[in-house]
Amino acid sequence: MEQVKRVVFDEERCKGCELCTTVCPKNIVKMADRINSHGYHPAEVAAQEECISCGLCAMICPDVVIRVYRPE
Amino acid sequence: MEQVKRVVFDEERCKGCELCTTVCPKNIVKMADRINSHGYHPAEVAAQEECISCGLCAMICPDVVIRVYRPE
Amino acid sequence: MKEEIIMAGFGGQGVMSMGKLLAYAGMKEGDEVSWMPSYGPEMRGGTANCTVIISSEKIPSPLSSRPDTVMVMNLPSLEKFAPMVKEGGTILINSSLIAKEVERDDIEVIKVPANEIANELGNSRVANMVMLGAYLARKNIVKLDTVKKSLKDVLPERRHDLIPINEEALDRGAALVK
Amino acid sequence: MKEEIIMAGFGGQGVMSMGKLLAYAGMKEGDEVSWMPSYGPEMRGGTANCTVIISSEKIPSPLSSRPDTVMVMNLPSLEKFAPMVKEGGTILINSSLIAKEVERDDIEVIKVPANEIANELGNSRVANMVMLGAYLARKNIVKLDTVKKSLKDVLPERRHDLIPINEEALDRGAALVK
Amino acid sequence: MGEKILMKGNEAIAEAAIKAGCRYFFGYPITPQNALPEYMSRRLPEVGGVFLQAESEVAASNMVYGAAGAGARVLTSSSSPGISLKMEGISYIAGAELPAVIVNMMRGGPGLGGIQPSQSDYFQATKGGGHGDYRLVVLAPSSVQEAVDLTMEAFEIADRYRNPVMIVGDGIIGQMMEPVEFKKEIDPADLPKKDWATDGAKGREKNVINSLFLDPRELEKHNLKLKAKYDKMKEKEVRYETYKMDDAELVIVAYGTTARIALSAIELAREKGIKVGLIRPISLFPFPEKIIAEAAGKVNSFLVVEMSAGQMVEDVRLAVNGKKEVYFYGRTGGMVPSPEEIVEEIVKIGGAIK
Amino acid sequence: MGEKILMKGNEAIAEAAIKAGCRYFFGYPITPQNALPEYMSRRLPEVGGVFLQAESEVAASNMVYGAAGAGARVLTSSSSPGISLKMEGISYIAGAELPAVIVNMMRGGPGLGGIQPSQSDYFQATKGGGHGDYRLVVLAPSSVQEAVDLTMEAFEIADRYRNPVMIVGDGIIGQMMEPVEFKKEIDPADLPKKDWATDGAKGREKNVINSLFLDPRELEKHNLKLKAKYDKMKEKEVRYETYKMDDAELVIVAYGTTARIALSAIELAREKGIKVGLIRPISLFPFPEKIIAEAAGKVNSFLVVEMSAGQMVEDVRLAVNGKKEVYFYGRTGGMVPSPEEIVEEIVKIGGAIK
Amino acid sequence: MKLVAGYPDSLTEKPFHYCPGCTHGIIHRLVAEVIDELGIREETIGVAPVGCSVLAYEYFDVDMFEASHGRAPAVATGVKRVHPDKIVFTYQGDGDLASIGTAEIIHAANRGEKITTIFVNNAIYGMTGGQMAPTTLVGQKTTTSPFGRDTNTAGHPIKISEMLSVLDGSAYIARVSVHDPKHIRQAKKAIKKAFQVQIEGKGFALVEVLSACPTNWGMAPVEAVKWLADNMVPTYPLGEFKEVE
Amino acid sequence: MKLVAGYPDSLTEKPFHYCPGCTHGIIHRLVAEVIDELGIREETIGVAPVGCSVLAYEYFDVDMFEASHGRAPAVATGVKRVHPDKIVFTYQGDGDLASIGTAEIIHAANRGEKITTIFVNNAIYGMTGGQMAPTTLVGQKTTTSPFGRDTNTAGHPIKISEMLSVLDGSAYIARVSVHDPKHIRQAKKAIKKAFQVQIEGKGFALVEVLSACPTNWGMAPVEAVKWLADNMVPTYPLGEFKEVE
Ligand SMILES: Cc1ncc(C[n+]2csc(CCOP(=O)(O)OP(=O)(O)O)c2C)c(N)n1
Ligand SMILES: Cc1ncc(C[n+]2csc(CCOP(=O)(O)OP(=O)(O)O)c2C)c(N)n1
Ligand code: SF4
Ligand code: SF4
Ligand code: SF4
Ligand code: SF4
Repeated sequence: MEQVKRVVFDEERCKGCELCTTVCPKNIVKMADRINSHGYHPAEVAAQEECISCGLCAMICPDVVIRVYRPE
Repeated sequence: MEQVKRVVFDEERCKGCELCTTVCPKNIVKMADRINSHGYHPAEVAAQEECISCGLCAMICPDVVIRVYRPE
Repeated sequence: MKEEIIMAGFGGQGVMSMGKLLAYAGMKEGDEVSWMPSYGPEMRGGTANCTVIISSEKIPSPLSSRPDTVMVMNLPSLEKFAPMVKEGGTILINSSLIAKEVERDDIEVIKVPANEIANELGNSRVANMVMLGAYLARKNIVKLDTVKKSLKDVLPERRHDLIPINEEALDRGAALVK
Repeated sequence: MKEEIIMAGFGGQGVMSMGKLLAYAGMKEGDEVSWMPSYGPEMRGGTANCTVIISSEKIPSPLSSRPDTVMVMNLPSLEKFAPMVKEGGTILINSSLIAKEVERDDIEVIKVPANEIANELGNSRVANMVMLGAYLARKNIVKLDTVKKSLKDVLPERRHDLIPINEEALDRGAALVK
Repeated sequence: MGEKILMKGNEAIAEAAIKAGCRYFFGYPITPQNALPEYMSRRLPEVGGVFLQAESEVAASNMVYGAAGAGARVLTSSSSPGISLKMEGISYIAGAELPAVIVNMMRGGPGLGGIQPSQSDYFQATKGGGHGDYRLVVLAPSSVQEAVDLTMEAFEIADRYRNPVMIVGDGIIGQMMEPVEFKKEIDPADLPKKDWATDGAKGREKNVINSLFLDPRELEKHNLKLKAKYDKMKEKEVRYETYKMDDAELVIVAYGTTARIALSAIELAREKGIKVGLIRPISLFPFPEKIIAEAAGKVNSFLVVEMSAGQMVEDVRLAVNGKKEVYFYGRTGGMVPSPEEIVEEIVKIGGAIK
Repeated sequence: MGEKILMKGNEAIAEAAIKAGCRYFFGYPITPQNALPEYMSRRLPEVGGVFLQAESEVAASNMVYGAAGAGARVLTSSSSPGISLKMEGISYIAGAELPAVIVNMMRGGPGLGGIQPSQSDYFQATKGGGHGDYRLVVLAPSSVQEAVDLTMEAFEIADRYRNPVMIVGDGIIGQMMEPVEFKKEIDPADLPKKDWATDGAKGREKNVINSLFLDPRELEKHNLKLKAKYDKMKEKEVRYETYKMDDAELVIVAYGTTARIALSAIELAREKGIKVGLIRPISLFPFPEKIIAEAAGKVNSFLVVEMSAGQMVEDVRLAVNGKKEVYFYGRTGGMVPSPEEIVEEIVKIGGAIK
Repeated sequence: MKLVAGYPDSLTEKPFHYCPGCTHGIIHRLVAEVIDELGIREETIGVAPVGCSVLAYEYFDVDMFEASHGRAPAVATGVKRVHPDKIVFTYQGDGDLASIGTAEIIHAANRGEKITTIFVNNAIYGMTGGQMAPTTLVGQKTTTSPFGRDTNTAGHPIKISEMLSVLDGSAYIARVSVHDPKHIRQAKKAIKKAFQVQIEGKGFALVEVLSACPTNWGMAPVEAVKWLADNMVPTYPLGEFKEVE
Repeated sequence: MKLVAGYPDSLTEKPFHYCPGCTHGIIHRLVAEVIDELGIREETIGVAPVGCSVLAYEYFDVDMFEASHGRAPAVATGVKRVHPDKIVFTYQGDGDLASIGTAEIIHAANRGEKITTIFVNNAIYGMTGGQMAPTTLVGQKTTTSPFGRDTNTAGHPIKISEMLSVLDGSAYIARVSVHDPKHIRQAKKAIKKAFQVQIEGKGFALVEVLSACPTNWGMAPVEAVKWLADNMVPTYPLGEFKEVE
């Protein structure tokens, strides 16, 4: 099931720095309203279908939160 | 009396390194046979009259042995 | 008189300045005071706490292993410090953020909805002052008035516009326990 | 048996190697030996000396404040070390360079025209061996023969051509006091 | 002046230095003393002084050597690993007989260790962590006010003896706030001129700042001169405080932060009916051996409490010289002993005394 | 092997290190130990080892940290000011529990001082000149042969305890020649593999060399582990030699060069009919306190002789613990006490005894 | 689905302790990815500095050292001389490398020590709370330059890459930045080269990575990377300064 | 008669302890002459290093410091900050400045510390008996490079002047030699400039003086200056590397 997602966030690692949101060419990386156990609003991609698997969000994420997949 | 000399050696300071002998354009700086109290053969200029007061020997002397005068 | 207080919370909840303000006011009233911060590792994040001691005599240890009073602004602090409160002592709890009950019956528990009140006042950052107000009303260690008067000395000049809201927060906190 | 010897002279007169050779020969004969150089300031020039001790027992201090024998190759060394010689001890003097007399009558004075003999042999640098030869002949601490045999171990390979002249110097020195 | 201000130990020491006429600070950041240089970086320019963050502790100690030799009152501060790096420099400063004040806010060691309070650099401070027979005057405040007073005194002592003075504290002394009062303020212009200092040999023989003596006889003479100075310090500069020694049967010896905690422990112990007193060395060198030796004639036993594996305890044992038992209780690595733990120790010893 | 060779102390130590399987040397020139690195620079390449002249003593001590952590037997050497610069590094090596051997050929201090023999770094070596509660095993040879034997043992001790070992000598030990014999030779390939060392985490969990423990409870635990190690050393690694103690009324305590001179003094004193013995600490840490304490029950008094203003004397007094008088005779700055001076001291004390 | 961006093998699972938006994290990941790609995880020995990245030894899943402040190049030298066939790298901040550790980095470079250095230049002392570094920009306020760095008393930002390039022993010297994906990609390339240069035994290699310290710069992370691009990059020109064939 | 070459006022009468033919003596004299000519003897404070010139404090007739090995620039910084109106110079050897003191010289230069450094590069450690220096030439035999300096393990001769020229704080950097009268004259000019730059408050100034160590090179003095000209000068190009207007 997970694997249908192109962008997977390891939410507990996220520190809510928002860097990923600034680099997405599709502008689909957003900060969630919820809070993780460290008190940070994690980033998320709701519109998975819009993701083009460019990997830029993962590239800039300082906390290795994001895995990006491309359909084969 | 001293002052008639153009090149004056403070013989006790001389360490006999011979550097002064290599730079004299008139080739008149020579090592003496005698030994100073530190056991070195001091340099000397016997042919004072040939000295042109160029100061090169003093320039290269590492031990500030040599004073050079020029007639006024 | 000697009162040992520990204040604890997340970094950013203002426990350090709440402690400084209290210590400063104590000094102003002529008491001996000490303020001792926890100082974290050379690293980021986590919780912060400080110990304030106010006494009519010279203060021996500036640390406290059995505080008379503890004020906790968040849950981890409750868990860490509630067990330390002296028998018969007092714990003030920021009930806005802490749902958990204190499992001791030998100490007095005062619940202060600090964040709620602060939010009502329009600035969540004065939750610490609500807490302090409640404390001051409960324990007669330092006068509320002295604390108010100390604000201008303790706050940096550029924050002096916040004095009225801080005073209000202190009052609201005090009103809770009066 | 225990013999303490100090050898002294200008840097370059070979007092260090003379001492090493003696110590080495002593070791070869199965004695306890020590060789201790003076080590100058981190600076140039001046005089050098070393202390050699040869003993049938373990050597306590490798330094000597009352040497049995002193060998001096130059005047400053005479002045420094002559007063130290043990009563009844021996001083060997390089009479080629030292005109001054020893002002003690409680020690034996042996004059060795070391440089003259060395020059006769055609190499002024073996003056030290002349001195050592004289010493060996006078005191029966180490055999002349052992010293000769030690030359090849102590001299670096590239100096082995000098062994014959060194041996000759030792003999000439020995002949002086025999 | 005269007014009480609430100040952190680190900042109070910095301000005290300025009040003592110190206008030069050279240092390198390290926890837990950063508030000190940071304060200096704001304040010194205001009073026409110089704050310089050196490239390293090694450089800082040599800048201090330069500034002190140039005749100035000068301060440097650091914490354990940084102080280790200053050892060669400190030996030079002591060797060249230069006045300077060095602060060590000790943290847990060895190596990188941690940043929590510790007293495990006692040996390094008092016996000479650097090479050679030199001594620092070592002062150990146990309150912020005392930190202020001792800092001001440190500059006087340093100048009086031409010797470096070290102030030792820890993260507690450095970071805690207490009310302080600055009792005086010295204008550097009013300080007596140091005629041995280097400021250009105008109309006088040149001055040389140096610790090299190639002739061992000269170097021994120099060492004897130093020793005479240290002996004089032992005579004149011993500082300590005692508490409830009149009826004490057991005496705690502790300094700095630990002494504060010991006071709490004494309260608790006396509540239990155990008569405990305190000797608090304020000067760690010169060590208050006389008062301890005297106490050895009266009390039953000694308990040395340190935040170390046992360092000052040696000096206490040397002073007691076998007359009484000397016990030790230590915490290390940044752990701070609690009054309760100390009382437990006292009770244990009480058992041993009987 | 087995054959006697006449060698300088400095070179003999170097060769002994090689015979002990040491193939790495990092150091920086300084008198009076230069013959040691110079020897290494010739010899190590012959045996496939590495000689590296570091840019400074600070760097050298950290190269040692790296090489030791990488699993190698490694040597560094210096003299007093250089050792001071190594203090931080040594504290790290001890803190990270790395085996390494450090030579200090002590010279007169403080500061630049001089280059003649001295023993004034005793405190620095034995009490920790660096920060934190760490200890080095400190070995003090008094002959070239012993320098060889102790150097070889030093590597064993270092590996056994994962702890740095310091060999202290002076210009006399370093520059004098005596006959030596190398009793064994270890091929580094035969040494047991260090499973904690870093050599690439091939097929195993990664290894980390570290002295940082941010949690004070962890750091205290680490310190307690270190302390247990030091206590074990005190039990197992005490080394000393006694001489004519059977009938001694006065005992000289001296180490290294000074002990050799003391032997001469004892000869002289006994010629005068004064019964003098010697206790020679070979390990300065752990200090041979038991034998001294035992002696305190028998002899009349102690005379500590050092080339310092009085450092080891404190350890002797701690061991004697007030039971007998402990006298001190010291020369400093590169001056070497003569046997005659020592005898004079003995005679003086003799007067005091009566 | 194919993994386009994953979690490198050469990182342990441990979450970084760095502040939100601290680009130390990016640089860690790049180094780990390079180690993965070169297949040298089991051959590599890393040396952590004292600085915010002091705990790097917990993050890289390779044999690690924690060095004393500034001395990582000396530690790495000791390691490399014992294991000349292993890959040794140091990871150092600007206080660590450009201030207290100046002598060590210069001499490692000058000796041509075959090690790789990742030099994280964030123009400030992070770990100790924001003091001035030798790399602090002119006018930049820090806790020890409260009025802004004054060139008259504190000099100019030090140019480490330029300086090391002068030395004969350096084989590869580059300066990169991590303020956006494009630059991150370039940074990774440089880091990879710096390891390859070591593998090929060419000499000393260093990559200076311009990095953000939002906490001590007093900025939000997004603002911080912008400040990095706008202020640090102009002061510290990017590029490969030296590459020995 | 007019004195053409005399004994500088800024030297004490004490004969140098240097070896016969050691060019430290020439450099001392040049510095003293410059101080005389600038009339700053009573304004000058010098810092001697540890090295053969350790006793420089006995020779210069100005206020002097004996610094610890390599740290003269830090000592000079301390002095200059206390007496910004005085002239402060350091005199340092290549072991002192280019090895153990690397960090101190680089940061003094980078800060633009207003001091003058006379850097005597004789490619060897003189005082301690001829060990390799970082400036030792490739292949040169010393007591710690008995088989000649091997670039593979010990790197190349370090280029201090070139490196310092990169830094913004350096105002004047020159390399000169003293192997013959012509070069001695140039050396003096450079030394004079280096003091003038300080007097004018322009920043850090350094003159690297190539110098002979006949003793540890194992040569007669005449041979040594020739070796200097033939071997050191080609390795260390002479010239003014930097001069800020
Ligand atoms: C010898 C020593 N001096 C100082 C320190 C304190 N200290 C820890 S980290 C640090 C500087 C950190 O700055 P940087 O290297 O730039 O790394 P960053 O934290 O910015 O990543 C300092 C000075 C120390 N631990 N040891
Ligand atoms: C901390 C320290 N390390 C080492 C030494 C030993 N030492 C004295 S002078 C010197 C080097 C001298 O060489 P250089 O600086 O080139 O000057 P030179 O003697 O050639 O003029 C060294 C290593 C010392 N005194 N102090
Ligand atoms: S970049 Fe990473 S840490 Fe930052 S918000 Fe995005 S996922 Fe979270
Ligand atoms: S140059 Fe000077 S020291 Fe050398 S021989 Fe001539 S006069 Fe003598
Ligand atoms: S302080 Fe700065 S460098 Fe350190 S973790 Fe935080 S953002 Fe990163
Ligand atoms: S050793 Fe060399 S540098 Fe030193 S004085 Fe002699 S010739 Fe000059």
